[in-house]
Amino acid sequence: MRISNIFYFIKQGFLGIIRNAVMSSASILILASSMLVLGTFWTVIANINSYMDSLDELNVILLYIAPETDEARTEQIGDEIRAMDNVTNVTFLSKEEAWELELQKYDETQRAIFEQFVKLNPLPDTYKIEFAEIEKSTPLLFQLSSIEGIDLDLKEQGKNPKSVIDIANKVESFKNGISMICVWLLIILLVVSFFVIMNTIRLTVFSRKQEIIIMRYVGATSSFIVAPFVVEGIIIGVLSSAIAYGLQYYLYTYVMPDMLGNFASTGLLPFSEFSRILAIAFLTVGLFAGIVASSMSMRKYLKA
Amino acid sequence: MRISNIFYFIKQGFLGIIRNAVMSSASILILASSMLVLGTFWTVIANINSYMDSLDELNVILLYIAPETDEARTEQIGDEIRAMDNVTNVTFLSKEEAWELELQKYDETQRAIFEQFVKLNPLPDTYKIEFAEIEKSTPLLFQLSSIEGIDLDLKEQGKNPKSVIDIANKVESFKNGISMICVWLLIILLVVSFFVIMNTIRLTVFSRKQEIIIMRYVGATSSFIVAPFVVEGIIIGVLSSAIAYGLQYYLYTYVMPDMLGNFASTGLLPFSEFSRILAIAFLTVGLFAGIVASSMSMRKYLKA
Amino acid sequence: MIEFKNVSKTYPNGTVALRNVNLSIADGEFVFIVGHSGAGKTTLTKLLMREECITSGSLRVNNYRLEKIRRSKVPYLRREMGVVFQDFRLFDNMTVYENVAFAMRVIGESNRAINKRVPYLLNLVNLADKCDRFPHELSGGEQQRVAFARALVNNPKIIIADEPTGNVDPQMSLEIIDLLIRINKLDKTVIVVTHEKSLVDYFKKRVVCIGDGCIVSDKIGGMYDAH
Amino acid sequence: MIEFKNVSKTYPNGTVALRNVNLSIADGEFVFIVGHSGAGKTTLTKLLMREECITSGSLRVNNYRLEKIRRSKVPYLRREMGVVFQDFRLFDNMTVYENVAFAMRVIGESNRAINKRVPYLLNLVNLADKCDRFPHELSGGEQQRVAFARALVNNPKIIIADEPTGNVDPQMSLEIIDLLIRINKLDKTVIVVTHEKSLVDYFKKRVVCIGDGCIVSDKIGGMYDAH
Ligand SMILES: Nc1ncnc2c1ncn2[C@@H]1O[C@H](COP(=O)(O)OP(=O)(O)OP(=O)(O)O)[C@@H](O)[C@H]1O
Ligand SMILES: Nc1ncnc2c1ncn2[C@@H]1O[C@H](COP(=O)(O)OP(=O)(O)OP(=O)(O)O)[C@@H](O)[C@H]1O
Ligand SMILES: [Mg+2]
Ligand SMILES: [Mg+2]
Repeated sequence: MRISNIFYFIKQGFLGIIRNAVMSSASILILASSMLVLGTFWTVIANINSYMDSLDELNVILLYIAPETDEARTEQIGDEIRAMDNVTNVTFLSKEEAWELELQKYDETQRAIFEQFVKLNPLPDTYKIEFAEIEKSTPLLFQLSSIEGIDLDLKEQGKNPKSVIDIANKVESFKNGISMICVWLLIILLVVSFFVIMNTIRLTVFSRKQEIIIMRYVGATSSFIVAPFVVEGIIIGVLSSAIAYGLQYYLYTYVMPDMLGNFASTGLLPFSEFSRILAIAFLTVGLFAGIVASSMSMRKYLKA
Repeated sequence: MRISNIFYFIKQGFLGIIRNAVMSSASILILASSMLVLGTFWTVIANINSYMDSLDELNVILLYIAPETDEARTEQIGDEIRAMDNVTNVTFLSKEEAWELELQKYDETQRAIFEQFVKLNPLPDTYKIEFAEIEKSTPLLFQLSSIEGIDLDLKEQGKNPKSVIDIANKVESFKNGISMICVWLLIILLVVSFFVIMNTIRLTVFSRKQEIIIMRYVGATSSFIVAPFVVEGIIIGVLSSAIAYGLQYYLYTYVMPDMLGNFASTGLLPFSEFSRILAIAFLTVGLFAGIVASSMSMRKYLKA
Repeated sequence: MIEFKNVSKTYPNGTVALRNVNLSIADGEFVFIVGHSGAGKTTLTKLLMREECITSGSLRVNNYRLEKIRRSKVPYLRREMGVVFQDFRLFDNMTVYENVAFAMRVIGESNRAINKRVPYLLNLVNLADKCDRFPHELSGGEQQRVAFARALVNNPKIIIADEPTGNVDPQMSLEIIDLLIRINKLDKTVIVVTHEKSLVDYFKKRVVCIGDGCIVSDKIGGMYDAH
Repeated sequence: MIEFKNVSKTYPNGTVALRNVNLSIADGEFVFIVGHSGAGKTTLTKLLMREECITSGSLRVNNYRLEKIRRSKVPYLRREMGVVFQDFRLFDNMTVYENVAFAMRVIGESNRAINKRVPYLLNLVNLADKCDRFPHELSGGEQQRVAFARALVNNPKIIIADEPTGNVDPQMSLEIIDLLIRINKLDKTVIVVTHEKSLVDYFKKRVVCIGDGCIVSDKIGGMYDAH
């Protein structure tokens, strides 16, 4: 293939875009829209996941040691807990530390009010137990209840971890469900987008089949015919990715925070988290669609 | 307009679809895909919302009455609580009822184990307080703490409602965030879909502009030219909605449950919940796209 | 009644296709329009059917004043004339029969009238056996004849034919012009754009010769290169 | 060297366009192909460039045996001939210049060669001043001449012209055929499909007459209706 041909193909590709302005711009806009939907989805999923991670403190049970338990037994209890299935981390908190931790959950004014009602440190020595799988929390809970030397007056203790776990269980299953839905929606969207893109490009090629057929009649080889279309495909792909990327940036940075209101105040991930992956993804989709789809849909007109 | 003309338009509409098979089927498929994405989204959102509603039992605080409080004071406490802001419902549970309620949260075997450890009913008389807005739960909590005659040994009591509310707060804000995201994604999708559909139909019309122009040359009025295209639009719209509806049904009933695995076992809403709304929505989108989009994009060729 | 008064036509790219044309064609006349390639003959017919608007001057066709006709009236102007286009302009996705029937359908004719008249015309142009073909399945001359049948089907008052014999054999050419002359006898105006010297010379009708956008001669009983 | 041996062509819809055609055209010959509309003349040229495949018989063009040519070889077959199509087949979205240049581009000519040869040919067909126009901005005859220039630009061994004079005035027709005869003198094979009786009669070349798909006469120095 000659150099002059290559320049010719590039020029022809650009001319093709300009001269078939309606078709080209429709393709570019459809491609960009599809990418935008995918991108928005992606960023939303990433934000949901990151938010969900912040819910992880649910995997914690506080176990209060009965006041009459001596130090040796307390330590022994710690070891017993550590040996239990599903337990990942056990921290001992003295009465004072436990109270401090508790108070930290409140802001200044709340703490002032709270302390007013609760004059004395009401907490005993405590074990903070972190565990891995929320699904297996109920067995763990009963194992813990059977330990001797903990505050056996289970009336509130039992209530406490149980209800936390109850909710944690729900949240966890909800979290899994959402992730699953998101992933599947993303896959469906991806398939549909590709489908839409393929069809759009097929339409573009279809609208120019006359041109392709005439090329054959004046003795053009298949590769000669396909080349300018591939260049066009590349241009379309690159342009659409650029447009999609720009819009995505704008949407994410300026529009999304307003849209989400309250939720966003907990802080969206910065756009830079996605910039690289989105750029790569958009370019891949764009180029794939532009090149593969256009050369594939031409094939049948090359038979004439 | 003559009857023979109407029949002619209908026939012409069908013929148009058949003769421009590539364009028509591309339009139909793109339309149907867009609808399918919207429909899937819709069903997913509806399911998420219904699931979220099941998390509503978080808006509950249990308040334990101190053992030494007498009946008159207990009732008075009930009235005090009822008078509080944000409180929607207050139920008195005797020691026994409270214990019963507590035990109901466990299944048979769990209950057996649990009862083994907790020989006596450890709960006091209890007020079950339901409240409306989780955002205002902290003030409520402190108001409640100040009531005289409740189990002032706040060490566990305070802990208990606080931590529940903590989580409930999180879940609530999460829930709002998700709903917000979903609604906005739905809007974006809707806009993008319409955009894609408009463009597709514009392409279809564009590929037949020669035909439209020739019609003008043989003396056809604009309405005469547009009519068969409108019929075609209707056919395309109806066919796409039918396809989208069928696929949606299949997807929802057979594919989604598998996809969602665990989450779905908590039970997806039955498809019949959506059938009417989806049918109406699909038909509206289909007809709108078919009719409005095609006659709009023809306008410029009618000037020749 | 067709009347060009000082008509000029300049295309958007600056080409002056017609300049100061004055020409009047009475009802029932038969006119050949000749001239070299690119002289402006097709442009003249395009102005008549308002495919293009005139740039200056005034143009009357029957009761329509084309310099100020409203767009919604254009279809009715076009129904007054039957046009055979130089590039045929058939509907690619309609059969021969439908192509001709369509012109009747457009003006609201009943199915009955259509089913009677279309076969008659296809017979006239010798295409009765090819009525179910699509244009791309026809030879060049056959396509031209379909265009011819379509132009005649509504029995218009004015018939404009741009090279109606460009793709048919001499025998068929003669027959086509003969047919046009017979139609002309029914008091229709006939305008034929042609390059075929032999035809023009043979029929001895009015000949308008255009050269470079101007009328260079206009003679009754003229010859192709009489100027 | 073109050789039809018992060639028949039946279109998918059942039309028998050619039956048992035997025809051989030596290198450097000049042949008029005449015949009534729908006789099969265009079909014959379509077979030569393998736009259509022959149904039976055998067909040789130079060193290609068209009944068994591979698809990838077809472009090279087509480069051996320059074809003026009856319906022009210009690229709507390329200018006149590009339309002609494209045919050179296709066979890998350098920009230099293209820039030299294209203007020369546009001059030859009198279109130098319209080289930047798009086909729809040209008159019928001008489009035909663009097609003509494109057919000649690669200096092919065989030139096939389907009604190259159908849309041009008599003067231009004579010039075009004259040009073809001059090209023929450079030892090129020239095949001209035409309806123009006067041209055929005037030039006294070999005339092959086709009627209903069969060759009905084949005479050197023949006349249009000599049979
Ligand atoms: N759409 C257009 N835009 C610009 N110029 C045009 C357009 N159509 C025609 N022309 C130019 O106007 C002039 C007259 O064109 P027209 O088609 O009227 O010629 P004609 O007499 O019909 O020629 P022919 O016999 O070759 O058909 C030509 O020079 C042509 O190039
Ligand atoms: N693609 C096709 N499919 C079916 N039939 C066809 C096709 N092309 C041509 N025909 C038929 O084959 C016959 C010969 O056609 P051809 O185009 O070869 O005629 P021609 O001699 O070139 O006529 P003209 O002088 O009118 O151009 C005609 O009857 C025509 O209707
Ligand atoms: Mg013309
Ligand atoms: Mg032919």
